[in-house]
Amino acid sequence: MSTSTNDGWSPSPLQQQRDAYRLGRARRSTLIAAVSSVVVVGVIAVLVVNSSGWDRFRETFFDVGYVFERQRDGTVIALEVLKGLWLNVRIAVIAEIAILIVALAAALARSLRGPVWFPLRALAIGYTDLFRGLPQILVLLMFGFGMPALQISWLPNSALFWGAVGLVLSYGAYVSEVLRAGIESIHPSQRAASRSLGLTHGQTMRYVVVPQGVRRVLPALLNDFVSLLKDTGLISVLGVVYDAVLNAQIATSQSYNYTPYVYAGLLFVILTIPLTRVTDWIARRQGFHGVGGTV
Amino acid sequence: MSTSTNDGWSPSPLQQQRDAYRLGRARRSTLIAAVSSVVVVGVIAVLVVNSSGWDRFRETFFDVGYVFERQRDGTVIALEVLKGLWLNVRIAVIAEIAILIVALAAALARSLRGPVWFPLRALAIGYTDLFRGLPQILVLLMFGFGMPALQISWLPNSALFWGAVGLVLSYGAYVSEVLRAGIESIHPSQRAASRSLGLTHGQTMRYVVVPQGVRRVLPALLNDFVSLLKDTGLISVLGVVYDAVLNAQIATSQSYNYTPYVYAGLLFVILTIPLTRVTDWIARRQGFHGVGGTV
Amino acid sequence: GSSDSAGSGGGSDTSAATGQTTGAPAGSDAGSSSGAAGSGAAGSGAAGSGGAALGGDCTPDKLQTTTPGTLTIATSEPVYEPWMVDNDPTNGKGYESAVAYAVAEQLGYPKDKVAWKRVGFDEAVARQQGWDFDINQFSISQDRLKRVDMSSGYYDVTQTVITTKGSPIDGATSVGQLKDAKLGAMIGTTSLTALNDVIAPNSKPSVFKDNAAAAQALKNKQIDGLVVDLPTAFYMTSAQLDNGAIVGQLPGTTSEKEQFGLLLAKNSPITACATKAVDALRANGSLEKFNAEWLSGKDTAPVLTK
Amino acid sequence: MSAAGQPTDPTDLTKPLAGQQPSSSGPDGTAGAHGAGSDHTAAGAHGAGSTKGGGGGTGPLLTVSNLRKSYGDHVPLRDISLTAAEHECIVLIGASGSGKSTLLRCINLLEVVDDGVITLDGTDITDPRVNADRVRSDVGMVFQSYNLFPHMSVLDNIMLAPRKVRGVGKATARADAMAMLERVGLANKAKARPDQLSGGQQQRVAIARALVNKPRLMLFDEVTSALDPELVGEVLALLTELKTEGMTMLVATHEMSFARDVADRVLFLADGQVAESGPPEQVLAAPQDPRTQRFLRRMLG
Amino acid sequence: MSAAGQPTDPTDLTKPLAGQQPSSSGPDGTAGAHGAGSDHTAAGAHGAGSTKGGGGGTGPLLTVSNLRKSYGDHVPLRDISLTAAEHECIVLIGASGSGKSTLLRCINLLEVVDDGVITLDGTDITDPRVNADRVRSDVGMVFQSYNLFPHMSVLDNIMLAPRKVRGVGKATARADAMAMLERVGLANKAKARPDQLSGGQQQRVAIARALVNKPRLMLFDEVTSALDPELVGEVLALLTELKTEGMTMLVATHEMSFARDVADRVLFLADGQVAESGPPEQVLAAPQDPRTQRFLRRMLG
Ligand SMILES: Nc1ncnc2c1ncn2[C@@H]1O[C@H](COP(=O)(O)OP(=O)(O)OP(=O)(O)O)[C@@H](O)[C@H]1O
Ligand SMILES: Nc1ncnc2c1ncn2[C@@H]1O[C@H](COP(=O)(O)OP(=O)(O)OP(=O)(O)O)[C@@H](O)[C@H]1O
Ligand SMILES: [Mg+2]
Ligand SMILES: [Mg+2]
Repeated sequence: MSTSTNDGWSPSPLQQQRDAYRLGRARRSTLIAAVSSVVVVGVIAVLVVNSSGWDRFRETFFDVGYVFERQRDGTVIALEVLKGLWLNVRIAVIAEIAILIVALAAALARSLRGPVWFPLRALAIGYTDLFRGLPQILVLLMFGFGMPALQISWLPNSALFWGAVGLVLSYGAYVSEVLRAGIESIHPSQRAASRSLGLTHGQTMRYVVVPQGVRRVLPALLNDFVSLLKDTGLISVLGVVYDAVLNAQIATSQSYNYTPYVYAGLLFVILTIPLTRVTDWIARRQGFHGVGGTV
Repeated sequence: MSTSTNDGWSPSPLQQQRDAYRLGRARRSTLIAAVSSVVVVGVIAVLVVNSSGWDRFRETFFDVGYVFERQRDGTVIALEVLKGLWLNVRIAVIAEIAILIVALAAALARSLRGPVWFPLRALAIGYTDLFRGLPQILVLLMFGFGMPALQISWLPNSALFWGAVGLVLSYGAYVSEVLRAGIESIHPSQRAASRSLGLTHGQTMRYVVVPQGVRRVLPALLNDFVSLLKDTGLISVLGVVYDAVLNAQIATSQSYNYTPYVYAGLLFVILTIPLTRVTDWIARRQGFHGVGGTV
Repeated sequence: GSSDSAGSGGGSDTSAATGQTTGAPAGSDAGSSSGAAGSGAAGSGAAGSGGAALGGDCTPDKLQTTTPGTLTIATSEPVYEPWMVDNDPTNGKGYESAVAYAVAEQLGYPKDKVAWKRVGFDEAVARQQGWDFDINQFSISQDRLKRVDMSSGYYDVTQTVITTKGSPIDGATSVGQLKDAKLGAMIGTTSLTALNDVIAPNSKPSVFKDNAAAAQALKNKQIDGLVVDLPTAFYMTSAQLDNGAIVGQLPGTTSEKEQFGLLLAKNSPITACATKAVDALRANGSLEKFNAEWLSGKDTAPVLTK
Repeated sequence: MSAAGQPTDPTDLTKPLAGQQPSSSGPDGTAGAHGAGSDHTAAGAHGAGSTKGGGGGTGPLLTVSNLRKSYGDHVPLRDISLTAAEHECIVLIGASGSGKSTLLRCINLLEVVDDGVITLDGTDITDPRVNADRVRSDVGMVFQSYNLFPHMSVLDNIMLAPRKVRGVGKATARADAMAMLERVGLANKAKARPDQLSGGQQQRVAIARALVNKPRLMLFDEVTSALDPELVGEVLALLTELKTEGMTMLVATHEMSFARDVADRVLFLADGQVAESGPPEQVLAAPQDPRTQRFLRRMLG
Repeated sequence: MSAAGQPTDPTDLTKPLAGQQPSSSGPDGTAGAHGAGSDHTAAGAHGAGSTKGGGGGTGPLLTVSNLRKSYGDHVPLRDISLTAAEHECIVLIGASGSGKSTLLRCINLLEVVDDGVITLDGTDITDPRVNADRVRSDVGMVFQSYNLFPHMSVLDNIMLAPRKVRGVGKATARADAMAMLERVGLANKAKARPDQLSGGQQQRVAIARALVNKPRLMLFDEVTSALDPELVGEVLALLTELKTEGMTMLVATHEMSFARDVADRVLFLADGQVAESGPPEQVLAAPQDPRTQRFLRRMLG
């Protein structure tokens, strides 16, 4: 297509006419689509900007100066929120590692077959059902305040620690279901092939099934990581985590100005868009190339 | 297996010996698994119950009487939380309908191929990227406070409405990605078959691709619905929506007793477990039956 | 954490602005000092709240309330003792409930013309619609006055450190002894600002979203102390913590006098009348009476030395 | 018959098929300019048609002239020309990757061609102004992998196109579909889901689904390749029957015995061109082209 | 030779194979009690073996006695008995669903049998005390769908079992694997991913992967069914070569020409039993059982 050189072909006049016709049509369609998109977006924008509340709205939500000015206490909100985001990222990365371990264990336990493994399976099922069903915030409260309340001396007392445990257990339940889906999507014939080579059940899982299963659900895992990143801020209900959203909230509570929230949102989007792009790219590389083709 | 009747076969003595041997081994393994599970759970329980804080912990988190007693204002916390849950359910159901519509539109737009559709596709991509990347709470704040702040006269003003819109747009972005995955997982040959029968692109989507795609991602859609159900409580940042979690919080605020939260969590779990069971059942019916087999 | 140094300058700004915007600098300042000083005279029964309507422009037929003829008062959900009792603003119990009804009376609204509306904190400050004023321990500050209106102060806030008996800071007498403690405060309150400005602790304070969570953290010994306003300090240490203890009041920075005011929508037509009403209540001793009745009048915790 | 194309008298069996020039081959008539392959287009068609009792049309129902189709740098169809007279059964053979499927997909407008002209009944269907959906409903296609719609019953699979494309009423569509199922011997499976059928049964349903549209032309793409060896027979028998009833067919297959027994003409595709074409007895038994010889040696060997 | 089993002198070609009684058929010796199928177990093996230059072992390397395997109510294997002498190539034929795959899976211990005894080299491998993983590493199996591990390179596919099961060092494993790839003519594809290979190449890699374990016995389950017709040849050629080199093989296939040319013995499975067995010239050309006759008629068409 790109070249007409390789085999010396060049379009016949008829084909050139067709190509020209198609190009014209395509241009017209694109133009219509573009114009209508622009019109829709434009109408919304005009409506918003000309609304009677626009000025106050802008001051409340888009007061750029406020976010970048040095505050009376010497801080700059933009910087504080950015620092908070860095904390979100660190918590998310550390939690993700623990999540993957917990989730893999639960997924493998649930994938065991046969009555022998009933107790283990039951444990894993109970765990995933419970933690998928509980609102995240309740899990955080239960762990963040409940475990320290027991005052078991050798257990840590830190709300951050227990908040992270709560997140790990919540997400672990979700991610274990994702991993299980991945593991179970690997055709049994792969297992048969591995076992027939003499690999044990464990080796088969380790070298054949899990690597393929994980690969297959990588997009879902990445999506969950994005969610986790956004949810790390929830730990702040326990009082300790100066994440991006809390820093924005503190700034807002000083001034009743919501721009710090908008700014925090922007930072999150900037951070997550590349992640979702990677996710999409992986998903595309694995699956069909869309419903595509030329029809 | 079950019967030895159908074809008159009964196990040979050798086989009976083997079966007995296997049964013995299986029993032993099950026993080991059961005992070790019980031991682990038991040790944790003993540790917790004998901890110095156990009594206070129990009073704070498992004060059953408090939840079921009639309070001074004549209400019963258990009932209030239950009523709140019913609100969560209603919001979730209504929002889910809107979510599916928004998500399907975005998914179909993103599934369009060819440069002609670039503007539409760009709109859909922009929408999903933005709303997947933003923390839910920020979306709610922006819509719940931002839109009414504009004071556009013909737009509704209610926090519940805008909160629902925020949820719908957030979840719509996620669900559109799920639907897109479903749609794109349908093998292009299905599309070719439909087009070769003379169905238009739209008809092919409507009758062939979307129904199959939705079916394929039904478990994921149900999972997202469970999340939505749990997240409907977030709307109360916008205005007072007496959902299960807020009602629990109100009760806790009077007594600093966390049992209402635990109770609310329990209700959520009771509600979501059947949903996750249905999800699993659908997933199992569609996919392989696990990595199963006898090896 | 790096935010402590510029604190004192900020403090003076705040109080100056408060005076200007309420339009009653003298009354406000005088009121607050008299309120603090005259606590011993609480309950002298100077006014009662009854009957003393402001009149003038501040009557139900002149006031442009959200629902004509009715005064719609907002507060959050849930509300905490001792500011309101049983999470029920309509029962007139608790300091803020009493103040709200007294203000309504000053404006000419009898009890049955007062409607309550429960709104969240964010909802109140971001939407500013659907009610006439919001009473929910909003501290007056210059920054906030850019976005909202506030009446003059109806309560003079003293930030107080509480703890549990036997904690490292139990019995501390100076601010310096608190520097190494793990402290907490509620978000959205000026307690957090005061904590950072006055104590400037070595570890960043914990920030809680509601009283119950803060109390729980204190009980769990996850924090050593909590900075709250004085009435809350009394309520928590007496009613909610098994062995709570008040450490002491934070010393104010020079002219910094923090007050709670009624929150009104920016440019609300009612702001001036609300301020007049609050000032009248202060003048006629009602605020003191309420203080004595609902806050025990005991704003007498020891002041920590600097 | 040369400038045929418009529907002409179907009883006219006398006109020779060779040397066609598609009437609507394009505004400037240049479609035939890249003639490398055009010598294959109709060789032997007439004779084969009469001996096998099929192909007695008036002019070519289908003409393909100098067709080119590439995917990026890869050009599976370089210069393909062929004609199919009405009632003719043409079998396409060729190595894997030689472009048989691509050719059938082009004829069914499932691919946009790079160059060349395809006419159906005299109409240039490669013209971008043509309503491709209409053309496709006149051409039936059956795929190697059946491609039944798994979420519909067998009956609904067959009724879908009549109902949605041709707007037939529900009762009529159902009656037509049942008649067609009867025809392929599966009336008792009307309510079944595709995955409850054997491969052979599924393929017969797929054929019924295509036939119910009353297509002018049927395209079969290795319809037996995915079947268990024992089930191949039932599907080939159905194809043979269709041929006997006069359906115009293009069949890509690896079943040499089918080609030998049923084809009017066999076309061997290689290097993006029709490398050899003629009646089966000639192409299969006495191939001229060395590529055909090599291919047949491998297949029959 | 009857009670053979222990590795005995491989040069001893004289002993007849008939009438074996597996030495370790079970503690109580009842394994042979359900004798319906036992008359097929070794018929004609010796003769075939000697004419084709293979199967001259000392005793049966593999015996299957009265094997039963059911799935719920469905009993694909009712009562199967057979033996394979060393170097023998046995071809399993039978309709789809007759249990060929199930039988091979049972022999490879991928299924737990319901009853009956399988011995390998005299050891009862159906004994639950046997280490199934060890047995499997002595028996190579190749599947219709190749089942290469798609996330590993060709070389890693082949090296996996030697490294992890037999604990061979990396360098040795690599050398062995390369030698084996050389052997199947794919040394230049060592670094490729399976999906970059043609079906025939993938299947040759799968065979190499099984062979690198130096199995005593190879099981082939329709290894050419998924291949394009042109690629079938290269895989069958490899099988033929293996046979020539003396590998003991059980081959389930629909390729009658392979059965005819290479098998020492052909077993026809029907109704869960070995319905007919003997040298190919007998079973394929002059079948006795009406079921075999019907099957062959359908297959050879
Ligand atoms: N959508 C596509 N994109 C890129 N290349 C394609 C596409 N479809 C087919 N091809 C390539 O075009 C060539 C011809 O493929 P085609 O399927 O037409 O061959 P075929 O003769 O039908 O082969 P087979 O006998 O295996 O079905 C092949 O090399 C194939 O890889
Ligand atoms: N895991 C299983 N569960 C239930 N039934 C099974 C299972 N595996 C095989 N079967 C059934 O057992 C029967 C024998 O299957 P098997 O695959 O052994 O036949 P086959 O001779 O290999 O057929 P083919 O030629 O199609 O490969 C079939 O009816 C099949 O449906
Ligand atoms: Mg093809
Ligand atoms: Mg099989």
